[in-house]
Amino acid sequence: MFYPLAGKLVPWFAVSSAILFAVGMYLGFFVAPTDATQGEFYRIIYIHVPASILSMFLYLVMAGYAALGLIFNTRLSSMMASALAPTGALFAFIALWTGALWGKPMWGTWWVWDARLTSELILLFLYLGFISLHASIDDPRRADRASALLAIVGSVNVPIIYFSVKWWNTLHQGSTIKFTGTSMQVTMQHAMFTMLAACWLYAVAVVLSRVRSIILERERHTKWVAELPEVAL
Amino acid sequence: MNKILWLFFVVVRRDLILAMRRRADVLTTLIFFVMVVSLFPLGVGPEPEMLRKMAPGVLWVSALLASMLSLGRLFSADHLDGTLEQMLLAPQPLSVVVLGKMVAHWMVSGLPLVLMTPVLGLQFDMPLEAVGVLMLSLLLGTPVLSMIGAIGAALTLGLRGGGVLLSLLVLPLCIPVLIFGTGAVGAATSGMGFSSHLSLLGALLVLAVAFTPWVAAQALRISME
Amino acid sequence: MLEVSNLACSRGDHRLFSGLGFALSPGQIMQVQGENGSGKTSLLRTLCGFIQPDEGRIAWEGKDVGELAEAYFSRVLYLGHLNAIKDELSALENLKISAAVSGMELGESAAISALRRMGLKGRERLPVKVLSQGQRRRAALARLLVSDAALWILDEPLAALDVNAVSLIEELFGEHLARQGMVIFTTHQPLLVAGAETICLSLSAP
Amino acid sequence: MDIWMRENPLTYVWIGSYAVAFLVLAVEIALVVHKRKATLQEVRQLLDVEESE
Repeated sequence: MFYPLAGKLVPWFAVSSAILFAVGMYLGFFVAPTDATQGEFYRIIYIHVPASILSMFLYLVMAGYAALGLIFNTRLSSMMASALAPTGALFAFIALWTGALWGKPMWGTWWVWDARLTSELILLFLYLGFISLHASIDDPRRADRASALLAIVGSVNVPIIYFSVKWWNTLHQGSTIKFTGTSMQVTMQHAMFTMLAACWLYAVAVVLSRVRSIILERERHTKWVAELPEVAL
Repeated sequence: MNKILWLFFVVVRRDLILAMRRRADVLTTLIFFVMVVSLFPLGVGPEPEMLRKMAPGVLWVSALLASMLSLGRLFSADHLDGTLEQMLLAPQPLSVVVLGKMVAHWMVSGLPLVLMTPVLGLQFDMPLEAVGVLMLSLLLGTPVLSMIGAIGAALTLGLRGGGVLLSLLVLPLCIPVLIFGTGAVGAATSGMGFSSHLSLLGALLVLAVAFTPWVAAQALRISME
Repeated sequence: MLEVSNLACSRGDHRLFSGLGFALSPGQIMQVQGENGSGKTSLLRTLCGFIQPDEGRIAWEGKDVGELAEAYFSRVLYLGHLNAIKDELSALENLKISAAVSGMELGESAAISALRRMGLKGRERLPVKVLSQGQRRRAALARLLVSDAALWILDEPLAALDVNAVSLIEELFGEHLARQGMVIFTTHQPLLVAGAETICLSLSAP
Repeated sequence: MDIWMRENPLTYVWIGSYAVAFLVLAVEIALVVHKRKATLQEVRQLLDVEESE
């Protein structure tokens, strides 16, 4: 059964994520050198880039789980999909927030209609749509299936949206400002990958513990839930 | 094949007759469109230069909002009186019925907007050529809005607060249509070729015709449980 | 031939019925009984394919209904609590359109004679919104007269009908069974069909 | 604000993005923990009701 396994795994993921966060921050702030053109500000990318990568990837994972749930009618996949959505939305939010903070010293304004930022914003809208559709349907099975369909439609649309936004952007601005023109130094890469791994592990830990609650909620009428030690307390 | 076409036309004709009997609904959408478009100059000021630049965006966004407004009724009226259940039992694929309803919805709520465009374009002092391109882009783009919107309408069928939720779900998905639609007009006014924009819009339309009826049919089956 | 085995259905957390099985052969009629909330409507909607059952199988002439899909739908006529008629249209238009949606082209005269038999003479062309509840139900039930479906699934067909109309429905059921049709229905009123024994299926709240 | 930002880039980066990001994550963790507690309690209540029946 998935529930106890997830319960055992959560602390491991949580602890290793915390360690990696600490290591990544140390590398990012004390080991990695100051960037020649962007000064200290570039250090935002250690949180910005992992957050935006994760927000996009989690959407695909979510749509994948949702599709599995829709096609094979496996309830666990649907529960995973709905557990993934809030985490993905938060990462999208962090990516937007840090992107704006990075943009202020770099471009002199908080918000630039840059292709990446705009796509990220639309991604956040898609997450919010998924969450609110799921929340407004009372019947859990219909909620799972309807939002799964939405997630799939969204994931098909994401490339089209990205392409169109990018195209629109080049049309209006001529050239976009690149994040890092020069190749990154090795220590920067190390810091980046450590932070990325930390975010990954964090996402896994949070999603697993959220899905545990969802399982309990959905299966509260079954016998095995009644026999769980933490319930019997 | 013939039976499929026949069912398609039956559904289109049915929805058109119903729309004719309820003209007020159709008119409100159109009036909403005209009003929103007319509000923009009041909001940003009457400088012709700026208005001319803004016109395609304003008209497109208003068309998007107007089509959201009418989408709520696409399935819900039939859901409430039980006729939708009968359509689920049609002996031909449900996507045919859905496509029929999409087409009828567009003819009732999209086409009038396209026809209204020249008048509104004059309000914004748009050059004649740009108005033509705008009409063309709306002609290609509004069916896509109806089709994507139908998926949202099917998903939110019978939910409380369905109308707002519908916009929340559908608007992000409509962004590419908006971009290519306004892009075409922008390109035309700045003297560049606009055919690439229009062909991209056309490609979106083809994609939408190919996939959205099926997706919306699945959504309906989910929502009707 | 409709065969149902080990059918289970639930709404939300609530299990409506499980382990339900029956078979209905041509010429047979079945009444589904049960208290309010026992899942009668859900059962009928499941039989129509609107609701996916949690467990179990519904087979039409030996084949799974889910695989038959449209081929099965063309054999079914369903009338739910809702009349499935449009207020803005006349009874005649409603009948013709619903016949068309179910894949049948219906001539004007056939439609009019069906409506007349349902006791709507002189009201065929009035918009349905001016008719009374009972008359609307009659307009909806007129579909029974023009349909060629083998399986009728009717949810409370007698609601809002007067005595004359009820005996007309009994007559229609008799004719349909004589044509080797099948009927599944729910009702809270007594209904007698001449020449056929009604099978009873009781749903009890678990 | 702009001047302060240029003079203290590291503080800006820290407070602006990392602190906010970690705050967001901390809120999420708190919500998940809370949800876990609430669900457990709900399930227990349900079982109590069933037992007393």
